[in-house]
Amino acid sequence: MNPRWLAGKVAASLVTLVFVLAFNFFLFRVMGDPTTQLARLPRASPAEIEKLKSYYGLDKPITGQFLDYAGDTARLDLGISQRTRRSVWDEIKDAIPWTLLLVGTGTVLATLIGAWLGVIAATRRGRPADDGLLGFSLFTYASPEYWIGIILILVFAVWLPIFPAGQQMTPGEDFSSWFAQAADVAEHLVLPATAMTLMLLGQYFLIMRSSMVDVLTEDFITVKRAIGLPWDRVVRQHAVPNALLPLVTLSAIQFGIVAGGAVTIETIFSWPGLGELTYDAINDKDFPVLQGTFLVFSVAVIIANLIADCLYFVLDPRVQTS
Amino acid sequence: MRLRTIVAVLVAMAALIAAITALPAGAQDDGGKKKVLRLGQAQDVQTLNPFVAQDEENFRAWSLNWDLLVNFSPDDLTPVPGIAESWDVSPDKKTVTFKLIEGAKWSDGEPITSKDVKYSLDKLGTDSLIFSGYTSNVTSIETPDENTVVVKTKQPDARMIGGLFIYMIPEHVYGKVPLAKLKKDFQPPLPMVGSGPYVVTEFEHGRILRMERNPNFRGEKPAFDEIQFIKYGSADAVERALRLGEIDAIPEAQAPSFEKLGQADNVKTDRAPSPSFTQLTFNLCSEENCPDAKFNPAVQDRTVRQAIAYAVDRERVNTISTRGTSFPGHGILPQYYKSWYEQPDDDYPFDPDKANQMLDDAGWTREGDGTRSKDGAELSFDLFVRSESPENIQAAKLVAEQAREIGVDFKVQVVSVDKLTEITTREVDGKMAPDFDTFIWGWGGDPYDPSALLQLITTDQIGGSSDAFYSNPEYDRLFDEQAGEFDHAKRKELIRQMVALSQRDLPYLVLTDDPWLEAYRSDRMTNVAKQCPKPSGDVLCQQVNYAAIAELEPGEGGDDGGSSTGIIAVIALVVVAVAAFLFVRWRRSRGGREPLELET
Amino acid sequence: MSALLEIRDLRVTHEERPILDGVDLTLERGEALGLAGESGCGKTTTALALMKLLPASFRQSGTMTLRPPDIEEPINVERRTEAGMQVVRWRHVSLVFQGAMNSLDPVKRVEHQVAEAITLHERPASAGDVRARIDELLTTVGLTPALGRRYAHQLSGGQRQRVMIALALACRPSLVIADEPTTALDVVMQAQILELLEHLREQLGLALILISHDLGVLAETCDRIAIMYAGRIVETGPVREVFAAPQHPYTKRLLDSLPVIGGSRELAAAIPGGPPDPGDLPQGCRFRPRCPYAAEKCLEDPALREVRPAQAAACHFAPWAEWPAAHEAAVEGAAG
Amino acid sequence: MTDLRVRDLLFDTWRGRIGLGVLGLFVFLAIFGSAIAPDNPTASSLDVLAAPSADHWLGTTENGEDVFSQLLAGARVSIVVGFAAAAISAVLGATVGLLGGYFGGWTDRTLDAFENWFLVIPQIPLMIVLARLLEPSLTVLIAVIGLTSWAGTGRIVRAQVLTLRERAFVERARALGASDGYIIRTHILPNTLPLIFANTVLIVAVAILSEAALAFLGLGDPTRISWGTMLENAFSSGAPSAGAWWYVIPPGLCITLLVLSVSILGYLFEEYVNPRLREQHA
Repeated sequence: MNPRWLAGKVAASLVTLVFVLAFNFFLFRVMGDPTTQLARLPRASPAEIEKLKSYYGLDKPITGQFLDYAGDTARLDLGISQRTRRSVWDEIKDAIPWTLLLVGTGTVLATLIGAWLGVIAATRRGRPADDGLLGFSLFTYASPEYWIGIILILVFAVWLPIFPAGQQMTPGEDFSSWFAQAADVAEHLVLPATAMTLMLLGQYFLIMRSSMVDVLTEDFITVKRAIGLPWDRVVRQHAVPNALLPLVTLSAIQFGIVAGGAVTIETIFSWPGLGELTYDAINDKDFPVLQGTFLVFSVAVIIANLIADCLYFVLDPRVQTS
Repeated sequence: MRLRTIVAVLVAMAALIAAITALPAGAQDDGGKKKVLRLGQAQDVQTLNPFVAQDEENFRAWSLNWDLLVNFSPDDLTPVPGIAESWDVSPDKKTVTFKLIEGAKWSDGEPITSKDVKYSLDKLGTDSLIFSGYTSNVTSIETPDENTVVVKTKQPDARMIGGLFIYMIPEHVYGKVPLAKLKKDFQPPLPMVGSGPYVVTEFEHGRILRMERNPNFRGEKPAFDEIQFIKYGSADAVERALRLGEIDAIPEAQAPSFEKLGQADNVKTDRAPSPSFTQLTFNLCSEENCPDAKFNPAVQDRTVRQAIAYAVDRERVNTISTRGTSFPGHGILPQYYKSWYEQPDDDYPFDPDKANQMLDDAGWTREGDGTRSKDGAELSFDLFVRSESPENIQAAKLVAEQAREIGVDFKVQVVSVDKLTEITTREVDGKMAPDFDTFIWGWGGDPYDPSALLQLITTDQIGGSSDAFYSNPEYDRLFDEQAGEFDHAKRKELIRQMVALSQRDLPYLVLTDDPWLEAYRSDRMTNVAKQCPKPSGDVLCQQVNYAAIAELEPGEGGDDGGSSTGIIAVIALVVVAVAAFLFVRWRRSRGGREPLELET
Repeated sequence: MSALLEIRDLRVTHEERPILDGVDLTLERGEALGLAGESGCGKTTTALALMKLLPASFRQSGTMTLRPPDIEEPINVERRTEAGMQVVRWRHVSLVFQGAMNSLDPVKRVEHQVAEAITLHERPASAGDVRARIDELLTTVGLTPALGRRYAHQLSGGQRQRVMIALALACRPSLVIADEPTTALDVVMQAQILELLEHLREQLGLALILISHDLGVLAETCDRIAIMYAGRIVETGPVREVFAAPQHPYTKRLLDSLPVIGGSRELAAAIPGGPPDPGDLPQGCRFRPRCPYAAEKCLEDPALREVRPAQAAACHFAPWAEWPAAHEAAVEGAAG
Repeated sequence: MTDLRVRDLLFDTWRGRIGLGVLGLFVFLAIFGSAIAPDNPTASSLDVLAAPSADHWLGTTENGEDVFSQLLAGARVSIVVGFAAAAISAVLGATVGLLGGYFGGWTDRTLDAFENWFLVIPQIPLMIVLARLLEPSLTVLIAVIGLTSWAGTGRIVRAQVLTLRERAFVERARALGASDGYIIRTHILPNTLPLIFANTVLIVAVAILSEAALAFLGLGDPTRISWGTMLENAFSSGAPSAGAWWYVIPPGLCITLLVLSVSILGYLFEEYVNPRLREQHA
């Protein structure tokens, strides 16, 4: 990989990161009154507030405060949760793997299934299979993901109770082995991951379909058929790799949407990830946690964009050399 | 694709399924021997640190983990020995001497001494969020020896016996930690050293709180080896878990589904009064106390309030807003306080005619079905209610609906908790300036001593907890007098007079007394009794006494069959799909090659 | 010895509209045939129909028989199934497409794409064999083997077209169809590519169908030429004869529009109007509305018939001894 | 580009007709929904979570309110928030895009960086944070959604303005000494308006979904019925476990249909504005 190109991308990401930090700082220190959040006492006396202000460095000039904040953030000191009195970073650290599991499963499945369906539809353009898939994906695209989640609960946990409706593993269960626990988690993952997949599927499908339709009209596809390559291999080995490129960019852009979906889907399935943490923080006005999860979501999007750039770089030789 | 590869893949997947289906069975064998009481809850403890915690759920764990200096009797809630075995009140009633139980030990084997008591009263009593205030009258705490604690108060304070709701925590654990840390992010080390029948041994926020037997518990050994508080995602999920038998009891069931829950197999529900109520609050702040308050002055017309009280059918409010799970209110002292409660004389039974008559007589005239008015003043009030409580919103709508019948107009305004807090605690120039006519919210009190609730409408509390801003010197005097009265009968009479005063003046119209709603598996728990207080209290003796839970016996009911039908179905489906796919590919690659040329 | 390729009565329709309407063509082994005509007259369609590469919405009929020298049985293309065509394509007939720009997969290396064609039709002994073949092919078309490591976008237009030719030769076919191989290239490059094709044909004994709208290109390279108009062949014959004495007014007009080397730089007037819409063909001779010599007779469909030795034309008035001066206005009157 | 063609697009294609029909129905409900509702949508009764019947066509809520009436009344919030927020976003996006694209240089670079960063920040979490910091109300919802969803429009408008700026008629106007304001008003804006409009229609869909999501998370206007709050109430009152599909399915379906109809119209306008897309679809 071209080091200069990479350095440029990383630098751009860092600039965005500073922006995000500044914004986060502004939002919580300036817009939300920090003292009420910090004290959280119904009626703290002015002296107490002064004490708190100096304790948290709020009596310093704003630039100093920002530098303090940036420094603390760099050291992963995101403050203390008002609810649990644990460090916000500990809370986030515990939640991240669960969110990664859910979001990762959802994204991978949505990409694979979306791409696969997109290929099916594009190669059957205008036929009933295409129309059906198009309708289905538009519907999932337009429907709220948490609603789909609730319907999944209704169908697969209430009417046909084959899947657990919430949480990441059976509460209170003592697992005899790592494997039993993994199986239990997998079972709990089915419905939320399905909801996440359905939420993303429509977009991925639509993009893959139109990208495939474009690619299939390219000359080289005819050339590949002309050399005697069977149609399914033309599609698999040449059309799909080309059509996948826009999908990569999409998955990065999607990440912001994924973050939103994580909040609602984790909420309805009580999935103990960043989303539920955010939801709990909303309800309890636990601003340090809210600030922390918001920061993590933003950073995740920046990183996702960077990864997508790199992935695009690996996948598309045209970017590598120009 | 070779046939051999296909077979290998299929065998591997079959093995995987076998392993998965076999394993949970193995897991169950392991856990079967321990007798575990599983309690499900939708909200769990946020932190166990008693200095900063402020959630009700904490008491469920704390009350099993720790003792009070003076515990409550599960029979009638009256004071019984806790950490203190006996107590003695001096003739001037300003000194109470506690004798501690001899030889009592913390769960880690350290002796429980007077130093622990002094530390708890001192520190928790002043520096914690929810235990402060109880020792406001205390001037000194002395520990002449390991087993004696002498508490001196400014004035006689009856709360010293049965009203000191402060847990006794081990000084040798907490005393070493700087106060700043305790008030910030301290997490008590596990097992959480205590004196109750169970101590917390595991706490995973969002998942489980596990309590195991305290080896040094001085009482009888409880039947269950372990108590688990299991956190579910929603109240709904908790109830489903109970129906499925994943848990044995629910300490806090939901009003809307309560009746239905009781109809499930092997599920019993229990409803008991609790020390809390939901009230319609009137803004009675005087010009002197609140020069900048904003409200419709008509709200301070006692006749109007009384008329409203007659017009509101509290029974109906209970039936509709809480599905009949609460109890219609009868004044500021809930029925829960059995040893103090007496039905007030002015109870305002539902009587809209009388209400209309009173308003007519007072000159509040009405045209047709309109709003009553007098000299340009209208009986039109804002009625604030917090958005997070559907029950309160419902109650507000019913109040408005019924008040309309007597020509009183309530404008129901649903606002967030913060907004409601803001308008009730507004200050201008250091003086309270509440900005409301009426609102609906609730209060909760302590298990035995009613002072906390009675205090809410004292003049002292304006600027503190008072949200009706009621001020009546007579009431204040009675409050102080009852607070220092150690004689039960005398105190009860004083309290009766206070309730009568508040019923006359109506700073609060108590709509409902709120209940404990509990549910449990009758096949998993036996020796279940209504107590705290007997025979009307709740079966788990919430927040009051560990005796009820310590006395429970495991039932015969089978363990939950934690089935994994779903995952097996999915895997089977995947296997079938993969097999079909592989088969098709194999067939295609192997046989039935298409002819190259068709015959014409 | 029979002909390498015989096309009889090839018809292609698209949504009921005739695109090709009874094309007959014969090609001897090693022969170079030029296929000329304005764009849209069916040249590319003929090539694609021969390889059965037309999209599913096109219907084709007629017989196409291929007799490659290295196999015994003739290949009846019209009877071949898709699987049957897959072994014919590239093994016996390969195509150099117009617009080499987009004829290579942009995300695969060039050599990979050549290797793909080779391994598809042969089972080479080793990867080394394939390598050697690729290097040889690239050298044959005048490229350094190192270029094989590149991606399409890293090559110049000429290099790309050479790669396409190398690709076309990869499976040693007996017939190569080159569809406008030099459009989009500059003049120097054009000449080089044509020279390469000429050279390879001689060297490898290939038969070549060269499709171009540019008669000049065909004149240099081909033995025989066929002129297409509106889905039909209107004239065919040896290049020399046809150029010297065109027997169809369309051919005549095409030749007239060629710039004369050394002559005036001014281009002769292009033929007014355009080819007819296949859905709305004129009655009779399809060139009639644009033909300066059209007459009443032209309302009947003229057949392609031998009008001079080895030279056939589809015109009622052929053979033309002399071309009278054109009078454009004749058209309307004839239409009646 | 004539109005006639827009009309053809709307009335003569089945997509246009369906989109317009469904949207029209919901707009009608937004205006008259509360009035034509069979019951008072907030009047509770003792029929709790009752299944659909002749009295309650879509059953009742956990408070015994009529689901069908709530559904009719709930259209208003979605429509109002959707359109108002999209309008804010359109004005913001258009302004930023126009200024950046037209003036270029530092103005553009600054605005572009600003835009980039808004595109990176995850939208729903940002809305959550803003909505939580402020007291929830309809105005706050509109402002929060509008202020966070303009960046995409800004990007598209900027690109369009960049090409317009170089076009002959703009150059000519500039050569004749026309002021920037005049050029933007008479040449740039009219030529970007269709694009802004098409994009805004798509943002309406996003705004409707955002409002529903915020309401579902308990950040909606507590005094108003919206489909999002209906779903929140249904979920938090345990309607799914009670099998109360009549309470769970209709609000989500309404959101979906409304979003679908708006999206269909949006795509239609987008195709109209961008003919390249039309060819692809054909």
